[in-house]
Amino acid sequence: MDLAHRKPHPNYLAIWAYLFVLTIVEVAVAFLSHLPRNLLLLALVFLAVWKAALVALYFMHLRFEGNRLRILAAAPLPLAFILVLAVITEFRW
Amino acid sequence: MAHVAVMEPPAAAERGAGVYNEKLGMWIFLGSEVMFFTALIGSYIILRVGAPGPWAPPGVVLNIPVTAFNTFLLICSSVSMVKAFASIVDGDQQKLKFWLLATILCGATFVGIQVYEYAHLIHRGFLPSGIREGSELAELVARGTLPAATAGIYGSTFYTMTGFHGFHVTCGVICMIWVFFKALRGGYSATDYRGVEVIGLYWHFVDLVWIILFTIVYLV
Amino acid sequence: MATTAATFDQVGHASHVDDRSFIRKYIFSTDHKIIGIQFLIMSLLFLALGGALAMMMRWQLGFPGRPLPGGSVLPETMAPGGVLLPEFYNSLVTMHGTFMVFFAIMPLLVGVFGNFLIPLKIGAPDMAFPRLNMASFWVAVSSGIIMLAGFLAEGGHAGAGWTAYAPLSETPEYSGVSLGQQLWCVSLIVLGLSSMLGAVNYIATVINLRAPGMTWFRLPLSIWALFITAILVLLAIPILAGGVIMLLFDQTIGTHFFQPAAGGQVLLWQHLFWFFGHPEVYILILPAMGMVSDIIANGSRKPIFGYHSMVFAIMGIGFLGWIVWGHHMFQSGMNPTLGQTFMISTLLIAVPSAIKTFNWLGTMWRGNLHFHVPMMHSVAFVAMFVIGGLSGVFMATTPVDIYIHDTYFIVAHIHYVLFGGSLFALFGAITYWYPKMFGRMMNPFWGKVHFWLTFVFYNLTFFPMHQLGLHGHMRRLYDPTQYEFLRALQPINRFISISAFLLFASQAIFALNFILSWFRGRKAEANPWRDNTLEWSVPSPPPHGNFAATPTVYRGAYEYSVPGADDDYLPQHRRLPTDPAPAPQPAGH
Amino acid sequence: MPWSWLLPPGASTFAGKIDFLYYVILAVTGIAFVVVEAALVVFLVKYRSRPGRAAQYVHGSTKAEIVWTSVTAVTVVVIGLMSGPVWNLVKGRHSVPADAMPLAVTASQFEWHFTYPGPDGRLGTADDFTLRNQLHVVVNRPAVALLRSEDVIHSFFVPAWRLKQDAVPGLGIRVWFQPTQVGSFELGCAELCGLGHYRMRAQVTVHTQEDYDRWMAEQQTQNVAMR
Ligand code: HEA
Ligand code: HEA
Ligand code: CUA
Ligand SMILES: [Cu+2]
Repeated sequence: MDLAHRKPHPNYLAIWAYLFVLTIVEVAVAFLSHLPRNLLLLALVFLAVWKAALVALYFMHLRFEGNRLRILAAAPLPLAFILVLAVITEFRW
Repeated sequence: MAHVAVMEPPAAAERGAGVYNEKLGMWIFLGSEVMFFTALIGSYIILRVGAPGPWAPPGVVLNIPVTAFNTFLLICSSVSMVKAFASIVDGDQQKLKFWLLATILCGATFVGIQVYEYAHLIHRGFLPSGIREGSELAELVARGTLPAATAGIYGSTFYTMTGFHGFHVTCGVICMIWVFFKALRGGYSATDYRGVEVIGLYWHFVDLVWIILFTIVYLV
Repeated sequence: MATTAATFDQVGHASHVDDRSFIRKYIFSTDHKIIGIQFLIMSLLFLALGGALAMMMRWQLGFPGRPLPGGSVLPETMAPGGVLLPEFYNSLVTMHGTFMVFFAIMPLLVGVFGNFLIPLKIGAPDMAFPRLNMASFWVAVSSGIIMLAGFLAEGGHAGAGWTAYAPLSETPEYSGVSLGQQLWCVSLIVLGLSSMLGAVNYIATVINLRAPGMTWFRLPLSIWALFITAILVLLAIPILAGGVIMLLFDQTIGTHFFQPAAGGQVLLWQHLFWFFGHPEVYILILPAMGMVSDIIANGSRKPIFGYHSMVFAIMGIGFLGWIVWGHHMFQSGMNPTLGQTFMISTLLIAVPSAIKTFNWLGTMWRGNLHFHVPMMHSVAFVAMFVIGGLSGVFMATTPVDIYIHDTYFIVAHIHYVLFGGSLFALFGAITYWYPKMFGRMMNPFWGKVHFWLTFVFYNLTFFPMHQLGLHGHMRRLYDPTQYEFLRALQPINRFISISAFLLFASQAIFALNFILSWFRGRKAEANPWRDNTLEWSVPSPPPHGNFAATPTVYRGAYEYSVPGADDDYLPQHRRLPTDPAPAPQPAGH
Repeated sequence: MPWSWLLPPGASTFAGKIDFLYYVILAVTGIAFVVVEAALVVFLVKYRSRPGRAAQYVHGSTKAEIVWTSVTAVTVVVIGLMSGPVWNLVKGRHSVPADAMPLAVTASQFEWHFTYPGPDGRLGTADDFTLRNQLHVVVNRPAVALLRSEDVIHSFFVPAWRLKQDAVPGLGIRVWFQPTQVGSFELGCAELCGLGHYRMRAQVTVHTQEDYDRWMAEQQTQNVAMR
């Protein structure tokens, strides 16, 4: 974010519309589709992650930040996965 | 005279992640928040996978249309927040105030609707400890629409996760009001918009958590 | 990039005239040095309290059923006629562990030295967020008060061990404790907030406020260790907070997270606790390792051996620490296949630890060893940490752990790493930085007396615990003589208890030395240990704002005995004729 | 004897394996201990500051780093490989012998309840009976216990068998053992379970087969008498 030569702002309203549409798709998939349970789960989680990524990349500007900040932001995620996956093997593996 | 190691030139000050303190601090804090929600959401996933029986189907207890609207509100508040930020980066004080106010209103409405939803759920018999005897939902349990074995942890996880999320939104609204008053006094400018950017990061993070929660708590 | 940072940078000004009132200066101070000293006083008091609780435990273990001398002052609910009750013993164990881990060693390492050393050693005027820093201390104090209040609670204080295994910890019908355990939970949540504030501050400070020329690989190892530790605190503490919140909700608002009858999972608590707990034990050792590295290089008048491998070893321990938590749960009924993977990852931690150990030895090799008091403690740290670390290998091995889990072998391990490791390092570090904190030296003679008495009685106390464990002596046992096979071990227990009393008594020397030196110690010059790092370039104690002008750094922290230099140390900020001129400072500095 | 690094005598089939591993690790860590502490003491004496002494200015040695890193890594990996099979033998979910005598063990504050299969050798039949704080098993015959807890976590610990397993409320955990010595042993609770944790003790009696049959017959007559 150099003050001297500023880039134009991303089109935030477009992102908003995008998120809105994804939410509608999500609710539709959850209640109207007749996907098998596992596929449904996968689809919903995929959509949620997609939305979350949009928020992080555009609203939180991660797309426009340096690599060091991106690493900082992503660092805790592997730990979260390790915890949940390891404990789940107690029940399913 | 001296050894090579001593003669290394002073490396150019490679300080910082290239961001100012407050923003860096907020990102670090968000790392901590990720782990906090990992504890809550992770426990929910674990309890659900290891549950002694089927889970309540979506939509039986929770009101999906109302929460879908709430999700919409929170997404709107994120846009208004980022608009507020864009405005002050361009130095537009008027728009900054407008968008901040819009964000506060969306956020406060979200919390209001959530309180209403809680009251309604409790009235119907859905408690952190499970289903209240003799309530409307207890009949569903008796009829077998609502699995009894998991009703207890359903309530526990639902209220803990959404409750802490709501608490975060509330804190966000309070901080935002503070930022708004500072904006009214012209506290931000195109060269110093730290407060707006930092509260924005927090706000979007809380929105992001809700996006995940909405899917895994209400839709799955 | 740089423009933004410079535009907003407010810190970085040179020190100015100090016109703060007494309260702003010493009570609600935002000066990192004062906050460090406040943490020091608080945590030493908790250390003494934790020690006192241990003495009561040792009395009961050495002389089961006999009235505690002076114990008649305790209320009937704890020790009628001076004889400890079993439920009170459980509270003692729990609170001993809790105080030592959360209120003594962790604040001593992170709160005291994180605060005091980071800005001084990286050449910054203060922390990145001084007011958050102040908040962090006062939040910690409130947490301590809440924890202490538990002793007055009806039903007694928390008594489920410092690990608070559910469902014992959350069911008053099973434990007899309700309010005490709830206060324990609330206190830890509050303390978590304090630690989190501190961690954000330390990380941001190290990233953003390093002086010009202070590149990552010129940082002293203590700063590296504190930095990695802060990351561990940042990411581990919220997991504990989340778990403790669930525990508290189970007790108060009727949730069922850890109650199997209603669909909860008992082992979930253990997973959450240890996912936090294992990084926590590295939080309790890494800063100690870092400071010991600084002191050993200084005492050996030699560059630290293998600086880069030391840094990578710290990172390695920090990372591996996240994937080993299951080694506390081998016998818990956890999936045995998962146990195998946890065994391998746990064993691998021996590798970075070996790197550290051998590099300390390498540093002393062909050195010019000065045995000042901090050096003696640091050498003892190496010697004792190795014992504790090697005993960890027995427990990491799943089949052997079947036998020694939850026995005094574990208790021996705990104390070899935490007392032999962390606390010896802390005795050394306190003595080392005392002049910088208070402007006076601690008395070296009494320091040596304290060291030797502690070293001897410490080993006499804790070494025989290995033997107890190998004979199957369980932990958290109020009265071992209930078991026939343990009755034969009672002489060892008595021996340990007597050594422990002498160990405790020896600490009075340290306490007196600490307090008296504050007023009567020899005045300290700026650099009494002839050290290289930046804190020694300013007066003892440093003024508000630390540095008269932002220092420039020309080299690493360990340039001792450089051939051709006129002294056996070469400070980081000294510019030699061969060093290029400092880069011009950006505007605003 | 109590002061020694030797383990007390073991009395189950896997006690020997566990003890062997323990001695291997004792030897390995013992060597590491001696190497480190001896080097330390030698350095402390040899390189102590004396007039005219100067430290050597070195920053490290890559070769040395490689040596101690790889030696340690190989050692711990070998220890891990040796341990894996033993762990599987004791705790693996599929390693319970098929002919093991079934037992049900229920822990509660602060006692152990052992349910025996009766003469028919099967649990869940009418001739089952339950004893408090007394475990009777047959020497050289595998037995498998289904561990349950009624309230909090307890831990089933028989030092002489080198066996320990938590009993967790909500879980049924199967744990097996095969005693190799007749006699009387102690069983303790190894997990803090409340104010009576220290006295949650049971007596283990290992019989010969004839002895056990006699005992079983006695129990039957007693049980019949009680009914
Ligand atoms: C400062 C704190 C600290 C530190 C640093 C450690 C370090 C280690 N710990 Fe420890 N641990 C605790 C604090 C600590 N621990 C506490 C408090 C508990 C008990 C909690 C409770 O239940 O209350 C515990 C419990 C505990 C257990 C659970 C036991 C049980 O309950 O059954 C295990 C099991 O694997 C374990 C293992 C290890 C290992 C492998 C290391 C390793 O990091 C050690 C590595 C170091 C070395 C190995 C020495 C140096 C290396 C060499 C000299 C090279 C040569 C070595 C070889 C060839 C092997 N620890
Ligand atoms: C850093 C941590 C630490 C320290 C230093 C100690 C120190 C001591 N510990 Fe502790 N201990 C633990 C951490 C620690 N312990 C933990 C985590 C547990 C497990 C708890 C559980 O099972 O839940 C445990 C458990 C434990 C047990 C097992 C109890 C049981 O299972 O039934 C025993 C038994 O002997 C014991 C004894 C001692 C003794 C005799 C000391 C002595 O070394 C004490 C000596 C005294 C001091 C160190 C205080 C000195 C004071 C000062 C120097 C202050 C100076 C003051 C001023 C200047 C104002 N401890
Ligand atoms: Cu049952 Cu301890
Ligand atoms: Cu551990």
